[in-house]
Amino acid sequence: MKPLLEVRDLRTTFAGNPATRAVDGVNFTLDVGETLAIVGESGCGKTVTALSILGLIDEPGRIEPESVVEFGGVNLLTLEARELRRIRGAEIAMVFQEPATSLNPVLTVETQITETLRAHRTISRTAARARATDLLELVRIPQAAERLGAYPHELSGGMQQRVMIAIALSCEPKVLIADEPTTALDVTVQAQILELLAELQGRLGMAMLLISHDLGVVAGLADRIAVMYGGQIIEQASAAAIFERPMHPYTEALLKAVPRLDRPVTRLSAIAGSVPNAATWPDGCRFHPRCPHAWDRCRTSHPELTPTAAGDVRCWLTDEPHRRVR
Amino acid sequence: VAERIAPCPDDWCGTAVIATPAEADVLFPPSTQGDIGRSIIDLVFTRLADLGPDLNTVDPTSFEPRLASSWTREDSLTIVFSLNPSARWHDGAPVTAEDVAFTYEVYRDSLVGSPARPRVLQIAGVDVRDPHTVAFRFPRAYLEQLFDAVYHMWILPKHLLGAVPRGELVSHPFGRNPIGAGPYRFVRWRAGESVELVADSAYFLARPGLRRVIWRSTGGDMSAAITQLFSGSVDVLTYLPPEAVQRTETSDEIRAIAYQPSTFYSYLLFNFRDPADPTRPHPLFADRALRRALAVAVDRAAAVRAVDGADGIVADGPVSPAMWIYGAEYERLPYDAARGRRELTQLGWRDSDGDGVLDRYGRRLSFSIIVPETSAQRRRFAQIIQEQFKSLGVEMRITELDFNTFLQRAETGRFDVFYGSYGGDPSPASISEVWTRDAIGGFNFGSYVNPDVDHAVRTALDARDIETARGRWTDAVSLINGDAPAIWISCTVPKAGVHRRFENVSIRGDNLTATLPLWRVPTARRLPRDRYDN
Amino acid sequence: MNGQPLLAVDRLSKTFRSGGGLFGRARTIRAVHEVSFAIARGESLGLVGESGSGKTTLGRLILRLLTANSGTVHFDGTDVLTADRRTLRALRRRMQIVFQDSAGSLNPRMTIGSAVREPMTVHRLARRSELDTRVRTLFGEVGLDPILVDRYPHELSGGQRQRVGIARALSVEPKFVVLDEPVSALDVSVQAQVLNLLADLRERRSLTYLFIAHDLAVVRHLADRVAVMYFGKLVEIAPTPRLFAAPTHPYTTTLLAAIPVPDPRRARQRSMAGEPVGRSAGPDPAPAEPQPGSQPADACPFYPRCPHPAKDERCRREVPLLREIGVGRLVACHYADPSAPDRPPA
Amino acid sequence: MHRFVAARLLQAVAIVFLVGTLTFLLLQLAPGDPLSSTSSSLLVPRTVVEQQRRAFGLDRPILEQYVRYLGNLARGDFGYSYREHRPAWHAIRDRLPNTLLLAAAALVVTFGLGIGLGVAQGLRAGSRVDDVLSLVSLTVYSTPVFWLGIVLLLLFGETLRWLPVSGATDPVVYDQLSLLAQAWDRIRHLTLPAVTLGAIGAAATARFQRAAMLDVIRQDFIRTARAKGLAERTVVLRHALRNALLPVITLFGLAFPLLLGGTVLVETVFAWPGMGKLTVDAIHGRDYFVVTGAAVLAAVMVVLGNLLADILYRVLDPRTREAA
Amino acid sequence: MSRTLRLVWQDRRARVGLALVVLFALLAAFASVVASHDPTAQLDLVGKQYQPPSLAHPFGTDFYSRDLLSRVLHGARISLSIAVLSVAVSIVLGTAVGLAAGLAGGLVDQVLMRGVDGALAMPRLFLVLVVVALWEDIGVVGLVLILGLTSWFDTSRIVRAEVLSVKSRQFIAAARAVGLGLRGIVGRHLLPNIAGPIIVMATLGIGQMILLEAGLSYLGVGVRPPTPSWGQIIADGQQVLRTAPWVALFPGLAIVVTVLAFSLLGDGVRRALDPRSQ
Ligand SMILES: Nc1ncnc2c1ncn2[C@@H]1O[C@H](COP(=O)(O)OP(=O)(O)OP(=O)(O)O)[C@@H](O)[C@H]1O
Ligand SMILES: Nc1ncnc2c1ncn2[C@@H]1O[C@H](COP(=O)(O)OP(=O)(O)OP(=O)(O)O)[C@@H](O)[C@H]1O
Ligand SMILES: [Mg+2]
Ligand SMILES: [Mg+2]
Repeated sequence: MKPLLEVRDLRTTFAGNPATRAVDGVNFTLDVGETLAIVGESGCGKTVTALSILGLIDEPGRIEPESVVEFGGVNLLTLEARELRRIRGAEIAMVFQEPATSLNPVLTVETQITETLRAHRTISRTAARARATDLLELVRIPQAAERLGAYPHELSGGMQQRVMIAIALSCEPKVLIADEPTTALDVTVQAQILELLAELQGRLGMAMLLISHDLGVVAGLADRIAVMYGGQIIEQASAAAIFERPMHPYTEALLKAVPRLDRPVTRLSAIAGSVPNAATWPDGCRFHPRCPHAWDRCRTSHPELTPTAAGDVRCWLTDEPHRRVR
Repeated sequence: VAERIAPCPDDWCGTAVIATPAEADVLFPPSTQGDIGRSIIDLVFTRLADLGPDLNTVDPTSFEPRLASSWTREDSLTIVFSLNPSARWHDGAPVTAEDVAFTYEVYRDSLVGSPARPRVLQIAGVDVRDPHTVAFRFPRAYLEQLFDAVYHMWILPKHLLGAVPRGELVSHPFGRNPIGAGPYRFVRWRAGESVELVADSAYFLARPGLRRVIWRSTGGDMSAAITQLFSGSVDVLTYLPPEAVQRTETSDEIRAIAYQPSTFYSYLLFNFRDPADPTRPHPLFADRALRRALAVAVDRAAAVRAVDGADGIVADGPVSPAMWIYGAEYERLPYDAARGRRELTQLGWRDSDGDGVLDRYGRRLSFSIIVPETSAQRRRFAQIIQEQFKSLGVEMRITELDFNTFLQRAETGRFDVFYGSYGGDPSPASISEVWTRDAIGGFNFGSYVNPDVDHAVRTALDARDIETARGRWTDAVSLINGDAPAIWISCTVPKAGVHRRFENVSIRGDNLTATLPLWRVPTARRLPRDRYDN
Repeated sequence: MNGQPLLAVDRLSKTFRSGGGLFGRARTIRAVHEVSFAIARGESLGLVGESGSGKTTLGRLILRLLTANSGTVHFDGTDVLTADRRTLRALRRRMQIVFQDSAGSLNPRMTIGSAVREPMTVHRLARRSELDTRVRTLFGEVGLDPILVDRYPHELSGGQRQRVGIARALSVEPKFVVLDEPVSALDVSVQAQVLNLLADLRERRSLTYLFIAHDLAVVRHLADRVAVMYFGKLVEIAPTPRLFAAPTHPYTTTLLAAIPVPDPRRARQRSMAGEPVGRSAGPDPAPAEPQPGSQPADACPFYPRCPHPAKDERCRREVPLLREIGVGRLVACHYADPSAPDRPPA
Repeated sequence: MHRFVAARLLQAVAIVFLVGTLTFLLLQLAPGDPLSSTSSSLLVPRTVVEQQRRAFGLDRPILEQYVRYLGNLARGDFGYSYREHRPAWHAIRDRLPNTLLLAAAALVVTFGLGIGLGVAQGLRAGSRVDDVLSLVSLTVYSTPVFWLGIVLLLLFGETLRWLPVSGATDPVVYDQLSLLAQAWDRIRHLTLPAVTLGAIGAAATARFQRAAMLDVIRQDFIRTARAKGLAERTVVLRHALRNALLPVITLFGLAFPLLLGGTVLVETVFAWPGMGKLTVDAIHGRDYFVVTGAAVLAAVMVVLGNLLADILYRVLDPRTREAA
Repeated sequence: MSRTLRLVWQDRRARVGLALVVLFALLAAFASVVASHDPTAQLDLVGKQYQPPSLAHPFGTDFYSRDLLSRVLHGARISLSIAVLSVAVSIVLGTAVGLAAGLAGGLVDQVLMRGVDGALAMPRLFLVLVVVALWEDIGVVGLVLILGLTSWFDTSRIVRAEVLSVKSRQFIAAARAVGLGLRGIVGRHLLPNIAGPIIVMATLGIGQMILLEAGLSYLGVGVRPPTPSWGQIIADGQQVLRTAPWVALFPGLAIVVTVLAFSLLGDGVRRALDPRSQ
């Protein structure tokens, strides 16, 4: 069966001196009802990937022409603006990282929900309003009907994010892209939102692209996980496989660096150095300056994403497993 | 856009739009001060009699009847006026002797505070003989009795103002909605914008030639006003600078009309008192020789030609061309820069430190002149004379002041040199208001005192025949000129710009509109605006 | 070394007025309300709570960077809040703070070298000639390359900037450091580096910490005891292992349960078991964050969100006070069970 | 909202009295007094002046004059115009409508043109058109307002003779025109001064609006709007413009002092019979209470303008509304 | 700071502005060398009145037969000095008041800012006009002082707002935490961080001040002749706009170009200081 959404060789650059190769050859697929999580540290290109799918890259950004985002058999990146608008919000919807800034501060919740509906469906004002109330109830906002008249600043962060989700769900999209939907929220609220997302996805049967920098956040939700580093996917596998048998040294280190409640350790294992700048990726493997296993080959030649039994990985260790330092 | 214009029905058509830089203050004759206000008042109100075109203040035959159809001298202290019985106020009421007596009371009332009050106080009393006869009594016999009796007062309607408390007259709404007995009726005053009059067809004397007169405020911007004059949106501009006068020579539409005879002269007045300490003489100008040296050194003719144009006239004393003594055989100081220079050297003024400015006993020949910034003409003269002095080694710093500050500095004696202008009054009696001991505290800002001058002026004022008076005035002026208490600069005749379609145009030196009722527009040359009625 | 705590905080309160000009009506926010606790020498106290609960305010009150409304703070026996200028200056040599926002806590117009140098000049801790060496030493100690001294803050990565903040705090050789969310703005990989550094420094310099964080897992690494703050009040204090093993206050329980575990199997188990993750079932009764003034003053502040089965009218009418329920364990809940057996973490 | 308006009105009254005091003080500190004023070469004798000085109470101690002045002001009495010999308020009242008309027309130019240009530029930021328009508006902004007025006057008034160059009406025919024709006459007279006065403001507004538009267009919620699949027109008009107008509203409040200052110059250039020209004349003529009256009235207008801006802001920006 | 300068220099429009500003400053400084005539010398009252531009007098001559090029050049000196000095006065005052209000807060802040509100409620030109017109013969120094004293209000507001925002930044708390006193905090941490907006305000303020001075001269209350300021020369030429348009044209152009230059420069500085534009 053909996947619902297929991203092939996605490359997005931002003009500058030197140009920033924010997303640099990303490939993945998303099947109906599936949840794919993209994780990675700040600046690795998660958000740009998500935006590129919907063609939301602004100047000075540019999606390279060879990139393909195939949805329902058409390449979204070559669609006309009007056609693309028909997909946005209706077929593929998006929930953003910062609910506080992603909602228009001067429009009521009602306007912001119903305008999506009215943009994609022929629906009367009253019907749209009724639907908006339903949506708010769906995302468990109490006294939904009254909240319709509220402005974003009158809502708490958690509620704002619920409104964002309601907007995204309004046209019952086939794909929901959630870009770090909980980073701006407190842990307790984060838990609520994550649970809500999981439940809604199950109920509505949509596919979800979940983006996060926090492995903990995606653990409970994702079917598959793609780990990004330096604008590329460096490892992709089922959730269980990633957590149990991480193949890429970076994935491994990331898992170890997170302080965990369930596994008390006296000393965290840190990854040396910091995430490099997207404008100046190092030659060879992009992780090599921080990798404990790196050898000459890693410094000079760039590994490809290689399929293995457990998943795909972008590391020369798959060729030369003996090089792994113990 | 549909207009709704009533056409002017008869021969007596024509509209004059007069551009004015400022607007009238108030249209209540005893209080009106500006030239603009006075030009309006002179049409709405009328005097008992008026001066003739030559502005002679001493010859009774040159006066023209207005409200008074005739007058007789009863004795040396009394003049009796017979009022024209057909004279009517614009509301229809007849003009009576009561109105005249009332007017006199108003003008002399300190609560009204009329600027003309000191002159009116020369009159001992006004008696109503009968409804159309009124007698003016004087405390002493002198030449200008008739002048003082008629010239300073425009007659006011007692039936409208008699009941108003004197203190409130000035601010009474009448002042913005006047009712007079003059050739023109007041129509409306749009604040800051325009004042409109219409000819009174029932006027008891010769019917005015123009149907409407409109004063239109063009703001203080002279070039804008000139633009409007030459572009035809106004008909009269009250003052034309020489550049614009030149332009009229080639203009088909506008010509320059002189104010004849001119009532003005301007002068650089020296302060005889030290501005820092008025009890002491001025460190420079108390010296008659220095004043004279400076006076002869100024090339006034060149300055006047530059500022006033080719027909500029150099003032030759405290006398304006309108005064009947103008041009008499009084002494004048010549222009002789070399002589000025020589005299300065003889007085010990030398440039000993090489800074370009003469000095003596460590004191530099340096002083400042105050000039009102409102007068473009005086500002220009000041700058030219400044340069002339500079070439002599005399430093004159120019201080431009707004008019009020300027006057205040003058009144309190805080100046070295004051650039004054005197005018409006066609009578030589005004000399006594400026150049005598009695005028100290008045307009003798420089505190100039010469007992001989005082004596000559007093005898001139008291003279009973013209020849004696002329002789005494000539003496006084010669004495003053010899002392050089001031450098007289210009008494050039000012010119107004007037549209060429008007006929029979003349302008009397003391008032723009004194002769305006005689102006006419021939039928053939009428513009659309001449055909509008009210 | 005596038995007296290094830092003793007693009934410390702070209210803010916000809004309102000359004529408008101001709102008061009780940011910190009657908070009392003590920190022993060499101890590290963790302070957790959600956003807006007053953690930062409390930290700043202790250093007297804000003026308290009431209460006392004693540092090594000295009354901090009433100290005169000279004493305060001396105190500030011994108490330091590291901020959450590493970019905002460094003057953008100052090189990081001078940022670290400045405290030493203020307190005249070194001669001019020695300053540079001292700065370099400090840089080395916090793991910064000394060649960076002339860089400006924006030319550094977040982790490096946070190290500069730490170096600046250490430059005056303090005894006590308030760490106000020092790692929450950092990427996980870098966060681990900084946490390790803080642990090392504490050991090397025998420092006392007040470690503020909203992430319980992070606190666990560095704190001997943990204090939980909710809505301006301390709701629970306990030694770290015991708190994680057996949280007693329902808020602490909620907090612990909400922390995502990077392990898919456990995560799934947990959510299927229907553990209290906030109020997972049914709609929220109230906005998730505490809203000042939205409830009666004498109610338990956690009342609206409390999942405790025993919650009742009393919680609405009576504010629970912090009471001792075990050795070194305090809790502010009417129904917290002191005898509950320590549970293993979920 | 009511509370807010009431509080602001109270503040406004305080400001107005402050301005009254300030001008009163300035005038007292300045040399001379109203009666040292005469506007012609015919001088008023000193005795008359002294007498009037007494009549108007100008010989009283300053404090007494001040208290009397404030008391009068509180009762809406602006004092007496020594030049026009009537209540200062009447002198002002006669000119006020003209200035309001001019200011209103200029505001329309300022914001109509300014916002339009600014939005257009903001959406095309960096393009050739944007560059040219930026330079043009910056040049206009750098031009002395009276100079601009003179240039327009020479061009449209004198050379092309399309429009009248002075006054608010044509006094020759105005009173005989039909209502419609009168309105047309007024519009023709209003055009040049309003454009002159408004152009500089429009340049400033355009610059501001462009920046605000650029600012908003980069915001997250615009991306959200695009992600919803909204038409570009909706994104610009509903989402971007509403937010980008907010900072410009502040400018609306700030525009009043600039505008009123500008009227002083523009009214002088075009002989517009308004308060600006009245004020200049009054200052020169030491017509004290017209000066203070005009200052107080200007302050009232500025304060009202600010209030209006604040209210507008509150209406357009729900974040600043009080939770009532 | 050097970074800011570099950014300014990289900005094409700012570079043009800077170049023009420097050019005018140089012309002003060396006016007496560049100009061929004494700006007040009346060369030939009768023969050389209102000469149109020619080789001998590139900008023509005025009523007094003075060389206009020399006058415009010397006018640059006067106009620029007045603008720069009065902006200096206003910036110093505004910064002082803004700092005081922002740092002290509470009643001091309220009182100062309400006072500023009042002053701002009066149109600036109006305020200056009242002061300048009523005081007699104030001279250039007086004019500078009055212009400066009546234009610091908005500066103080902006400085106050900046102070409030910078004050709440963490590095200020950090500086206090290490024991720095008020003076140290203001001098080392506060001022350098609000310098940007102040510099922008100063640069743009100079342009506005030139315009204000010209407006005053137009109304007849600015610099007194024969001192040539640009506004003064325009006011002179105003009278003969039709017959001798060059008199008012050149100083007018000088004003437009100079103010434009300062605006370009000020905008450039603003862009350079705005982190979002980087
Ligand atoms: N508009 C832009 N202009 C220039 N560079 C950009 C732009 N947007 C993103 N980038 C760069 O692209 C790279 C990837 O950014 P992206 O926002 O996708 O990261 P991310 O993984 O979402 O990080 P975070 O976790 O911080 O959200 C970064 O280096 C960023 O600096
Ligand atoms: N200067 C201030 N003026 C007014 N209110 C303030 C001020 N500082 C803090 N507050 C309020 O006091 C409360 C406590 O704030 P505080 O910053 O201490 O919380 P926090 O626990 O540190 O939160 P976070 O985790 O977001 O840093 C909040 O409601 C906050 O809005
Ligand atoms: Mg992102
Ligand atoms: Mg905090």
